[in-house]
Amino acid sequence: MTNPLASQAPATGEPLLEVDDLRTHFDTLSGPARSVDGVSYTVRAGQTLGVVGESGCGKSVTALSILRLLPTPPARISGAVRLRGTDLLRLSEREMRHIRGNRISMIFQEPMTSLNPVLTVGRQIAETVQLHQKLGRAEALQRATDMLRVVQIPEPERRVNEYPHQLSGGMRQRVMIALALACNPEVLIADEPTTALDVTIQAQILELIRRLQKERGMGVVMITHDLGVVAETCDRVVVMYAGRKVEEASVLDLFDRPLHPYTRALMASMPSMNTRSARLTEIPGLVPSPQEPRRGCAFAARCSHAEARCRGEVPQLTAQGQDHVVACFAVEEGRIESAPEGAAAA
Amino acid sequence: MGYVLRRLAATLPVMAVVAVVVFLLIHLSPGDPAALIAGDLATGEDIAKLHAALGLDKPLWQQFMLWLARLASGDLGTSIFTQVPVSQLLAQRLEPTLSIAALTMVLTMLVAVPLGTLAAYRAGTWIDRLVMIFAVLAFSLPVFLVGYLLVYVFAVQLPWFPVQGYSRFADGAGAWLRGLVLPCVNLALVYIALVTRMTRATVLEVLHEDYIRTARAKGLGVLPVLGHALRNAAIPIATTIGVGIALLIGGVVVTETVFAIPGVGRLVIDSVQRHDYPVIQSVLLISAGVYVLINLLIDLSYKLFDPRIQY
Amino acid sequence: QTKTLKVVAHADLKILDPTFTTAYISRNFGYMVYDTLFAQDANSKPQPQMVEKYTTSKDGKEWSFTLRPGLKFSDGTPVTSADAVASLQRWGAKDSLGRAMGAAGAQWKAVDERNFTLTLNEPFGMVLDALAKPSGFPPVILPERLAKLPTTSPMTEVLGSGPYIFKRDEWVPGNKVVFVRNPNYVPRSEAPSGLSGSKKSHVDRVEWLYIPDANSAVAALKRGEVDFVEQLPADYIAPLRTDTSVKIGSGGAYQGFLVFNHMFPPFNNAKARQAVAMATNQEKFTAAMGYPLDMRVTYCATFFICGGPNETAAGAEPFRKPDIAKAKALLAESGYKGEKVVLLVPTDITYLNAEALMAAQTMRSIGINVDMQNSDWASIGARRAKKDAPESGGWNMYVTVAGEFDANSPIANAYLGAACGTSLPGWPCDKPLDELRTAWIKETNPAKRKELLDAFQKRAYEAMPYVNAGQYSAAYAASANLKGLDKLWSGMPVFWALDK
Amino acid sequence: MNATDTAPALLQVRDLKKHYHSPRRWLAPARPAVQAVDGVSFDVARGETLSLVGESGCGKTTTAKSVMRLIEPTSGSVKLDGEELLSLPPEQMRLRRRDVQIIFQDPYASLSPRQLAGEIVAEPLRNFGMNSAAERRERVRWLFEKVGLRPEAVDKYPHEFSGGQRQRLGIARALALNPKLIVCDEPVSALDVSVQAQVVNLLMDLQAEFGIAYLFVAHDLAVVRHISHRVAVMYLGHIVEIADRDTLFASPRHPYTEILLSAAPVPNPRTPAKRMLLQGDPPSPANPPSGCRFHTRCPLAQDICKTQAPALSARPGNTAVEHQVACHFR
Amino acid sequence: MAALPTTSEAAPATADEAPFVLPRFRWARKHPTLIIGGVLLVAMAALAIFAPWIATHDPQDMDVLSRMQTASADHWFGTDALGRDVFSRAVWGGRVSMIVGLSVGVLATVLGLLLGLMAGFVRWADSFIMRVMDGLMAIPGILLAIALMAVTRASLTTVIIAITIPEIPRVVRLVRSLALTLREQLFVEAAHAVGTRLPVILLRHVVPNMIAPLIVQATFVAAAAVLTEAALSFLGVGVPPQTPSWGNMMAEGRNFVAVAFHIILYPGILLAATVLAINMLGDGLRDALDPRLARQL
Ligand SMILES: Nc1ncnc2c1ncn2[C@@H]1O[C@H](COP(=O)(O)OP(=O)(O)OP(=O)(O)O)[C@@H](O)[C@H]1O
Ligand SMILES: Nc1ncnc2c1ncn2[C@@H]1O[C@H](COP(=O)(O)OP(=O)(O)OP(=O)(O)O)[C@@H](O)[C@H]1O
Ligand SMILES: [Mg+2]
Ligand SMILES: [Mg+2]
Repeated sequence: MTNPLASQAPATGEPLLEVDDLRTHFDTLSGPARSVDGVSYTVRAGQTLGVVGESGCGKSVTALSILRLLPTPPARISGAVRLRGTDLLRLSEREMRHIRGNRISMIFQEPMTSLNPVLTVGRQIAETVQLHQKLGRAEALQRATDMLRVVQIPEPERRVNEYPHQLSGGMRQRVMIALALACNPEVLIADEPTTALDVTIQAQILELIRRLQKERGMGVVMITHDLGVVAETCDRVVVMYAGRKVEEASVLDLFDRPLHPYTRALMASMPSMNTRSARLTEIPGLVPSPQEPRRGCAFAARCSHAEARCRGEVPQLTAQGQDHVVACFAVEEGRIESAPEGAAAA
Repeated sequence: MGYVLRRLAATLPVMAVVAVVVFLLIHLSPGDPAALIAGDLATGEDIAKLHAALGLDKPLWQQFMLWLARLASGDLGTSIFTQVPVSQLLAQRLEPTLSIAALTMVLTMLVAVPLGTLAAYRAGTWIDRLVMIFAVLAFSLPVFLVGYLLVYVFAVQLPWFPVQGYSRFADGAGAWLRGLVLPCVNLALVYIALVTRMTRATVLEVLHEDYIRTARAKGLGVLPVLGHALRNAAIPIATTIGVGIALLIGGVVVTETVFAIPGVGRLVIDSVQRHDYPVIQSVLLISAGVYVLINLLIDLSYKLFDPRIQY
Repeated sequence: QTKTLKVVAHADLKILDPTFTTAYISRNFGYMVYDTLFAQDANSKPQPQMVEKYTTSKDGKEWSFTLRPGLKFSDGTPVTSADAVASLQRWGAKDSLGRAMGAAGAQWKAVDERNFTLTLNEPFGMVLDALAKPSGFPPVILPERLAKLPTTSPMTEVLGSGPYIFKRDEWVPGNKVVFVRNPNYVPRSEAPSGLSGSKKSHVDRVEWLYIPDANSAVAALKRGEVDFVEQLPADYIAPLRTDTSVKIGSGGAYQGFLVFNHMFPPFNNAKARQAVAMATNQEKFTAAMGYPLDMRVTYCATFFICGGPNETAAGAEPFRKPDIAKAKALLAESGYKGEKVVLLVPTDITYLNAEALMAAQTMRSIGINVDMQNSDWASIGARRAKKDAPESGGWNMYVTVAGEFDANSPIANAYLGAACGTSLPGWPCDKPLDELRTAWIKETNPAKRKELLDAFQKRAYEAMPYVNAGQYSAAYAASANLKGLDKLWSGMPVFWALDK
Repeated sequence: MNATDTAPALLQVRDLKKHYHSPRRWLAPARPAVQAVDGVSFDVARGETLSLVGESGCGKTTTAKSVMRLIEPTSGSVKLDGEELLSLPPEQMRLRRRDVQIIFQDPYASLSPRQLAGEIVAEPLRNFGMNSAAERRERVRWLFEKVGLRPEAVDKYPHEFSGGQRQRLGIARALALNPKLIVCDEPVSALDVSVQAQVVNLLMDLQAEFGIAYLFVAHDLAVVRHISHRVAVMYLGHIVEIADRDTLFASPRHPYTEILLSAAPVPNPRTPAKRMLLQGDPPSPANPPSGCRFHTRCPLAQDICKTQAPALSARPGNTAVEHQVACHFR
Repeated sequence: MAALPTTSEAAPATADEAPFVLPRFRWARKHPTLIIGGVLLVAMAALAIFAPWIATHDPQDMDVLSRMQTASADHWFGTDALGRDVFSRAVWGGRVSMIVGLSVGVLATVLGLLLGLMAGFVRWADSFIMRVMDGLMAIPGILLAIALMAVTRASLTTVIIAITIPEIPRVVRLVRSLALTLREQLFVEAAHAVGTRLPVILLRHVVPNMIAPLIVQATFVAAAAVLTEAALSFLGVGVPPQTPSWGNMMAEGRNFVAVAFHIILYPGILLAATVLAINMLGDGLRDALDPRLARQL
């Protein structure tokens, strides 16, 4: 199969999901953890938005905050999450339940543990359908079988009555997808759906998601730390660092013209982007913990372009060219030009 | 089916160990078992005779085999003190003990599982704290103190329940039940504490599992989500209930003393004071057997809860 | 509607044979299911019971008795003189009075179905008293078959001609003994009085419950779950007196006994025994047992029950005031050198436990090295019969209490029987004491008897077979609506006289 | 740094097998053994990096640990410097451990949580007779420096380190005894990209400095491509292809290798991946397919594949290193 | 997407900038049960240790003429049925409980550790030890203790042994399961890989990682032991009845519940407080040392 060249898909769909200055802080015994600290993005129908960043930068917390799946307390969520204009953060828990699994669905990273081990996969899918579409038990089970067929599980009639442990990892992830899509959601959030899988299986799953999105016109949020996955599946990319969005652009633009020093470093540190057998580009230092008190740009400590200003002031997102925003003083001040050192060789 | 047989066979070594322990208890204890069994009144001659009659001159293992053989034929021996076959003594005492145990069990499950689940669901809130305080208190209060407090309040001050004794089921279910309320509540407290704590811990742990997040992401409400959680927590909870049987049987001894209930527990205490070893041995054996059997049943029931269990 | 009398018994019934043990619970059991030839009435006068009529020769050596017609055991077989003779022979071998009669050459003989005779070699002043003996080993009439069984172990079968039948199938040792009215019982026509007269039961069923927990027993009584508490624990007497739903009455006089083992040092020496007596403060003993002031005798200077027919203060004077210094001196004289003294401590009967602990404190106060060995009362009952050395399973002292019938005369008071080895546990051995008693039994002149009695007690205080630890009155408690309580007599279980 | 033809390889693995037998339970029917590794052979030359790649569960870890006898292999031969390891008695084997060391995938689980960093690194020294504390301290300091940790860090507990630092600790420990070979079981896959780069660089620097050979287990093809001299591809307990790195990535021969390489996402939105999708899931190693183990999923499969297992054999190549493939057709 | 206003620099992290909370106190605030339990236990232990100085009377002295008195200036907790001072007896009685709790806790843990390690690391010993432990587990602990007391003479030592034996299997099971997990841990494998010998591995890597759960388990064993001792005494098969122990006091007092509840009440409260203290300490330790233990213990 060929790459559908996602970047060519027009980003003209109506805004489905708007995350607006989302902040999720956790009250912990060692002080508040600012896991997500002001993140905004928009997902449009038929569009895939990639969210990349290193472990712990707040990708999952953002996603869970959208669906309000975090326990409050300890989490405190502020900002707005609008689904076709309705602010989800203001809905009652009851109304929210009607959204989850119905209008917004989510696929989790660990297909091994995200399915209830003591229920048949059929029941787990049927349960959603029964709940949201008010179908009877038998019809719901029928729907479950159909969904398994949609996600290309062989012998769906048999598999529908099997328990998760009887399925391989790849099949379980397909079941998760079937579960997520059973009610035809408008938005699908995929939180690292393939990191736990082998490359060959990962390729199958990504292909599947891509196809289903095309067919159903969903908006997809693809959370990943793998720039390769982003390059292959996404239309737009949000780069997160330490709970904040540091850069957002269309996928082509980002790979052609990464602006934020962090984005550049990330790309440069990937082995395959380097010249073979040469030393990899390292990013010195560590990702700051969300509990650490912050002043200025979170990346400043690891950034070769950092100056005094970076350590004292938080850079705001500014537009750099069409549809490309970045939060960096160095970029603002023109200290970084648009052709980075280690950009992908086209 | 093969599995059931296999599991049944696996209880044999356990029961064998129990038998050895029970056997050695008397044969390795300081002093001559014959003298112990003959009692204080016996003369040297009596003891010598008994020595031969009991086969105590034979090697230990032969004695053990003989004893096992008699056990296998259902002969539990004769009570030294009352000269009544032990099986008959036990039969007389079984009803009250079984009634207490069964009712306590039912009470425990009815109270502890919902309570523990509630505490887990509301972890960190005052409900949770209250439940946990109750659990640790119930764990720390001596059964007999609670027993007397219950009697004092609910039988002496408020004449709601009989103070003591046991009314047979055959003499009316109402009186039977009324008489069992206080002993069962008394006995159940510890057990409830145990199961509540375990339920809370397990459910809490399960609630952090990814599949619970999945269930919530599907839009399920509180009760269905807790249902998902409970099904997964069922095995540890069932295990605790099974292990708790030991606590229950031990507690029965105390409770029966407090409430003057003529059950097996009282029989043991009386027998200990009279050095009536055949009775003690039999009760130990039987309670171990009950423990093993119930735990076997619980083990077998795991498959109902968890399809991953392979037989 | 069956009428059931529910009684909280004072102890758990373990031995179903009143001819085997002097345990009161077995004695009471005996009165429920067996009958006697004679019985004491409320004035302690022997009255014929199973006997219809009897005659005695001038010299008192020939007696003949006729059984009432129609007497039957509960299985319907008739009671014959053969049964009576066999029972009396069994009794004569065991009971102190019986043995005294035996010493006087008593010979029992059946004449026909209903008639039997007694011949004696010498006159015996207490034949009727013996046959009406209310306690210790009462001479109950068993079927010949049972009476012929060896006396070394208790009978397990129960078959009597008394007012009740023992329901073995409902017996729960440690909890409940059930009796039902004996349809084959043939009552006398006289009204019940003491243990005599009609014993026809007013209720269909009598249940003895064993509730060792006093609170439970009392609460059960208050709540009407039981009708009668045979021995009200002392500490509940005062609180219950204010309760109108409950009646409290005297359950007979009791004395505490500190029983010595005369076979082993130090108590094989009279001086050591006297030392303990000298240190004994009766008031503390009765107080420790918990009896209220009005139910205990501050100091009782007799072995024969203060207020009883044989009360006398002879020989008691030196022991009236506890004197530790004197007691220590006596102990030293006895040659005591600090050996261990094994005291059997009952743990299950509160008042006996208190008595034992008091005994321990008393002995320690004069420097005796007390080794308390705890067990339940039943085991002590067994252990006290052992003649082994204290360090190998025997004992030096145990404590008990005796009701008035088992203390009120030189013959009833078995612990004063100093017959050397054949008497009750303790096996006191004092020839003069034994001779004085025999003389007293035979003597018929009241004045001489009194003299002999005084001499006997004087000797007893010298030999000190046991120590009188004080006298108190036990109490029963009954629900106020129980009828016939006035018929209760000196702690005897005349349940047939009670009605609901 | 290619292995020369004349010198004997540092590590020679021949026909290594490891079958896991599930413990037989009383009265229970026997279950088939898991043929985790079923006859693999390869060499590692001095100073060389040989990578083992393959899907999850194909037996990479089992192979790696068997080489060190952390797992007792079922059969086969492992020679280090010409000496057979598998038949060594335990104490002899213990002594040989100074020559082969291991770095684990999980930097969190492989360090004892209750030992100080310094103690962890000093432990192998203590085991091999470096009894003087001062000497050890000196050596530990030197090792810390080598792996880029601050010397003060000796007094910290593992949980006080970040993942990358912990992995450095693990490397320092492995390095302590001057081993000739270090087995690396996915040493970077638990790390973030930025940290991964640090560790990969460190490993390569150490190799350059001390001439250590690596048996490098990984599933990230980009890293493998970066670090290896030669690459062995495993499928279901078998090695299906070994070649030098460039050959393998440029012209894979085995269909599985080909698919595997094509499946990796390329971080370049402008190069459309020529994706070959592998259908189905790997079969269970407890019940492997007959013949060629890949035949159930192979696009080229013919009848012969079902019955005959192709041997791993050399193919003519353009490099000095042999290119071995186990396929009937390629 | 326009730049978004951000306020993060305007909201300094207050908790982080107040570093003057001593870590110790923060730890205490985090584990209140641990602190309450510990303090309570120390208080009870002090009472027992200093009994000779704290007790106002000789605990054995019977002043029968002033029996069953309620609390007064002379008798703080009143007197019992034999006129003994309840306060003094209660204070002395704490010793028995403390000794039993401590001895059983230590004995059962040490024996259980040895057996458990053997089961976990010595292949042939495993099934033998575990079958024996299963057998012991099958007999309800208190019954086994009662039976053991039946064949021996009552003394503090026999009570300790009788309570220890049924507790051992629980510890063995825990240790074995920990051993089996630890055996598979990478750091143990790593130690093996760097040539560490097995005994050294056990000592340096395995046992230290068992300490936390073992201590927690030991506290629970100790709490159970204190309760069991009291129950045995209460049933009349514990330490000799004359020994002032809480169980004995309650056994003696049970006959007077309705007329003199104080005899049973004070020792009952002290007993409950002690067990509560140990349990809270155990819970607190568990949460502080390793919250994941909650399931296992
Ligand atoms: N319940 C919580 N309490 C406190 N901190 C939390 C909680 N959940 C998450 N965090 C913290 O929030 C930060 C962001 O976590 P998040 O899971 O969103 O990271 P991520 O970007 O998804 O990383 P990964 O790639 O590892 O999944 C982390 O530092 C994490 O420790
Ligand atoms: N102790 C064991 N007992 C039984 N089977 C095992 C054991 N260890 C591994 N296996 C099985 O052996 C096969 C190979 O496992 P191994 O760990 O070597 O795979 P791997 O290639 O390292 O996989 P991964 O990439 O997931 O680490 C797997 O199927 C695994 O399930
Ligand atoms: Mg995440
Ligand atoms: Mg692996």
